[in-house]
Amino acid sequence: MNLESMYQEIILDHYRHPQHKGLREPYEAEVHHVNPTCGDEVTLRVHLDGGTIADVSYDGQGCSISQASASVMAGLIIGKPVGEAQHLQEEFLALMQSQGKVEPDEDVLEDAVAFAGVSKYPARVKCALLAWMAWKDATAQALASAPSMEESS
Amino acid sequence: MNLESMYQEIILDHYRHPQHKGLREPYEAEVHHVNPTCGDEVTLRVHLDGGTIADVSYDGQGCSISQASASVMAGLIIGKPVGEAQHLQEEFLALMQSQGKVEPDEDVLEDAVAFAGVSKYPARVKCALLAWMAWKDATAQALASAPSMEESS
Amino acid sequence: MTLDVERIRKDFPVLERRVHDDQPLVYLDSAATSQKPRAVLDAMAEYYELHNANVHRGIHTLAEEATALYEGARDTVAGFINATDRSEVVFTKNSTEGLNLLARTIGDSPSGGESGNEYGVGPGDEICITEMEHHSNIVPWQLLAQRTGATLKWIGLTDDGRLDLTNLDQVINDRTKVVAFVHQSNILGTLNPVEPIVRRAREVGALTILDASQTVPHRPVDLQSLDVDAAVFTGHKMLGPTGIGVLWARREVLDALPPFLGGGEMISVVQMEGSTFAEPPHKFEAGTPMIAEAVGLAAAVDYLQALGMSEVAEHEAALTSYALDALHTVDGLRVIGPDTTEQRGGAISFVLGDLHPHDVGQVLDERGIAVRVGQHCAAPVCRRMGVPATTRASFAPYTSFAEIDALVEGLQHVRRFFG
Amino acid sequence: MTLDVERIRKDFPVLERRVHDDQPLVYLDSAATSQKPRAVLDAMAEYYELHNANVHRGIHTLAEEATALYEGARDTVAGFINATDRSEVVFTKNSTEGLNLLARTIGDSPSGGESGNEYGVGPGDEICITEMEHHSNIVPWQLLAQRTGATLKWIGLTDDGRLDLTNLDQVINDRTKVVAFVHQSNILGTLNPVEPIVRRAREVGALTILDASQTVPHRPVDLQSLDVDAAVFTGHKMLGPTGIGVLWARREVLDALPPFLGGGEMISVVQMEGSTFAEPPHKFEAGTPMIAEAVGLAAAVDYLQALGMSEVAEHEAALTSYALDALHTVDGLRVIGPDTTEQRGGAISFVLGDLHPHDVGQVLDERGIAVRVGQHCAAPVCRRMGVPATTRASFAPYTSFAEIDALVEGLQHVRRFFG
Ligand SMILES: Cc1ncc(COP(=O)(O)O)c(C=O)c1O
Ligand SMILES: Cc1ncc(COP(=O)(O)O)c(C=O)c1O
Repeated sequence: MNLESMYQEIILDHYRHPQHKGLREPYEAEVHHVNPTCGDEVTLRVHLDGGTIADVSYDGQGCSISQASASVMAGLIIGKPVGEAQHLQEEFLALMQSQGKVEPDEDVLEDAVAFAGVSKYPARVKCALLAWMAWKDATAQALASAPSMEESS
Repeated sequence: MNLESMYQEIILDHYRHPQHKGLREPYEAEVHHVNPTCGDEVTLRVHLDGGTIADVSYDGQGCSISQASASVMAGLIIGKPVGEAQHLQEEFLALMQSQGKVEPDEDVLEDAVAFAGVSKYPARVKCALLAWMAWKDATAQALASAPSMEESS
Repeated sequence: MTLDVERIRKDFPVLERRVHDDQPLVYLDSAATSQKPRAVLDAMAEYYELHNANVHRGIHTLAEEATALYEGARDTVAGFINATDRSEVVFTKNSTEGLNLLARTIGDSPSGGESGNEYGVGPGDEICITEMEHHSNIVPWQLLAQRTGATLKWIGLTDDGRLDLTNLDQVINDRTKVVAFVHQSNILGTLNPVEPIVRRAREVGALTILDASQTVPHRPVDLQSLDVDAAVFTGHKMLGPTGIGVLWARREVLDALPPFLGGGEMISVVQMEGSTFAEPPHKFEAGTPMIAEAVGLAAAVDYLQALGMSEVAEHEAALTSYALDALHTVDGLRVIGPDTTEQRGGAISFVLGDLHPHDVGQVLDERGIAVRVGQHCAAPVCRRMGVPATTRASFAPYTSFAEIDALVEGLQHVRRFFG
Repeated sequence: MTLDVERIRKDFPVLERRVHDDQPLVYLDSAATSQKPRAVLDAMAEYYELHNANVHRGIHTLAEEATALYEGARDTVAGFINATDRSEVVFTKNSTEGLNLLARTIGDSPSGGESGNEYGVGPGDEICITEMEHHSNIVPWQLLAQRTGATLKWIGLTDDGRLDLTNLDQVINDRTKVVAFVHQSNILGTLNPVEPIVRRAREVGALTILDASQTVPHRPVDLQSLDVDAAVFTGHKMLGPTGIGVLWARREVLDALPPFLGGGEMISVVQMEGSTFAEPPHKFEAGTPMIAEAVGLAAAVDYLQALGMSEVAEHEAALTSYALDALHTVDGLRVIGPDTTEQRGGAISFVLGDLHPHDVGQVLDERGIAVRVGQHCAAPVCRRMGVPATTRASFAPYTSFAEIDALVEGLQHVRRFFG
């Protein structure tokens, strides 16, 4: 059944037990992103430490997909170099836009491969991307406010 | 053939040889009416003399129906009491709105009965009415500017 | 006489549709858009296959036929809402355009007496709406306020999703120039009392505008007797096509407002130096109109009138009553909006425990059940009711009691699915 | 490859129509509105019968299908006109709305540098149009000038109905903020040179707007290479349905202009106190869009592309050449507009002696021949050319040479009829 390809056990797990949730200090940039049609929201902070994503903290409300995606994302990119995290974001975006036609690389995306099924549901793709887009935005702001970090990334 | 019910010989005659055409003095009111889709225009003057339509003079351009209608109208109402002319205008309007379903009264409308066929062509009804509406408007203005006449009409 | 829903359903081709693993479609999203009976589709196809031409401008046979059909549609609509005169019916592309037409032309009218328009607004003037408006009846007024310096006020909501009229006399006051409010909320289902609001607006001389998008399709609406100055509704929610809506306004209002869009059809004399305009309704219908759509809308009105609007209202009231009872059997379900059948229509919003409506809707869809989830273009209502979003089931003349049973079973399944 | 007109005609149901005493329809009024191929009618019927739902707001199957069809239509149109990006394609209800959208939002933008919008106009600024515009590209600018205090200027015409560009550098000058002009005149058939006008407008930094209503349906149009900033066209003239048009504009223009209509779909966050807006194109698509119409328009584009736009242009050029020659055989006939095949399209206006076009059209109609008579929503052109009105024959891919023969015979008959 299709539905289970979207609601993978791993997604429901992250939804029920979100990781890295809550807003933490310190941070260089905070953003607030929304999905206007469904009311999903996320507030997200990025803390960079010399070219590394030292912390990603977030809070918000939304459906299982958007909540689980934030949780998976945080687990995946915290501690990674900015460049690598950006690469992950691009990979995830590509997966989400693939309409189920791309075989995701588990070595790269780890738990995030569970979202492959979501890409077949266009209306839900936005949910899965909400936190990632917020992170991208926040990171760009953090880098802009501390240009020296960009060089070291 | 339908078309000949519209283009009665009498209409084509008035079109080729319009009567009472040209703008004359004296007059109490002058109006300019147009039919915006087709560019028909008429400038029309009314001269009242103690409750009588002493003169209706006009100039303009337009199709055979609008030109013939002005000519027929002028012949019909010049010299008539205002009240009677107003009654004729209403009769003609009713005929035009009848969609060919009313038998016109030749004793009242005289030559204007020839327009009965036009009432089956909605887009041409405006043409037939152009001069009549201008006359109605001008007469109302003339009456308003000389209230004493209204009483005597 | 009650509606023969089984017979009615046969008129709607899409109701034969099967989705996913051959699930019959259970369409409970009619407040978003209604389905169309074959009579509407046939009327439009016939227009295109036999009569298609541009209107008002031609004297050839097709042009005359198309014009007669288009203007005939205006007569049909005028009769349906009991307009005083056909010239009070302006075709728009949807409700949203009608509301913006009003807000824009009110904004173009210099406010105050002498210079012209009695309907203009400016600094110090107030516009009053309600907290349960669709975004289409909020944003145009926000933009108008921004452009003119007028102030936007609103009537708040009670906890059960009704208008809080306790401070009506303060919210609508001597500064109020426009009162625009929804007849029935698309998210809460609340049917609002028109009379006290119009009475108060009349006292202070404000223009009254009714968003009737959710009532005209579902119950008899006599705009003359409601005594508002203007109203809008939209074709696609009333069994008609997309791309057409109606703005109705009293003739003197249409006469006084300046034109909205300029172009073909709305003019009298055009010179490069300046132009004069046609009389209403054409004054407000610039450009080639939605001809086939007007024909389709008239067919929808004919279809609704053949059913009988009182019968439609009765059927939907029965569905609503049945649905409210049935939904209460679902564990953890909370209705957002009036929880009784009084003064409400057939659009029921709810939340299911702390499950997000997106998840609820997704699992229902897998069983063929189409409901709407989200904020329903009424974000302030969600904020006011303290929910991020809702799931909404909404009805139409073709909705069956069996479909409500399917919804309730579906919701039980949702609960199990997310354990 | 030339078009197989006989085969094409079979795709258009209305061409089987007979009028009056069983006369076959000779439809020569495609510049007013085109006829629709069965593929377009089928696409819309299929939408309503299988997929109808409101777009963007739902997650149920029908809503996803409808959204995919609607957004897919945007992709199709973007490809057809070679837009840089799909977000540059805004669906409107017709060309007229697109032009008004631009004029209104330009009017909302405070003019001059710091406070905001580079596209705003005010007193001292000029807007330049031409004397051969359709009323839809005149009146919006007159109204804008009235609202803002800007001045309207125009490029005049030569006696043979072409733009008189001799004083281009004066008419478009440092004060000019907007240059809006028609690609092909609907009344004269003149095809205007885009390049010199755009070059001059760029020199002075003016925004360029092209009314492509009469070219997009008839020849290949690559808006990127024409290098204008914005353009409009309308579905019903390009084998598509009524009720839909397209505004294309460069993304940075759409980004800079404020929203036009407020409502559902065009927002980001709505609070009672104020709202933020979506990105283009949705920023300019308030309310439920013309969904079925977008689907129909995409089918029309597919149909045109299958014919090949170069082939369409070739066919219409051949018709035009044939028609000009044939019309010259009619005694007393005078072509209004370019009397040669150079830089002109398939819309030919003429007068017949001193017969009024109304009479000409009426007698032709009786023989089944549909032409347009009147001022064609271009009154200033009639005034300039010294005629009260014209008779116009206009072509489309389904127009046959035999229809032009029928027209010429018909005109001979008209002469006899009025003696
Ligand atoms: C050149 C031109 N511009 C604009 C328009 C207006 O198109 P619409 O009436 O579809 O808005 C037309 C046709 O009517 C036209 O021919
Ligand atoms: C109450 C209400 N008002 C306005 C609208 C806007 O209608 P449309 O989107 O057709 O313009 C809707 C529906 O979307 C509605 O439910």
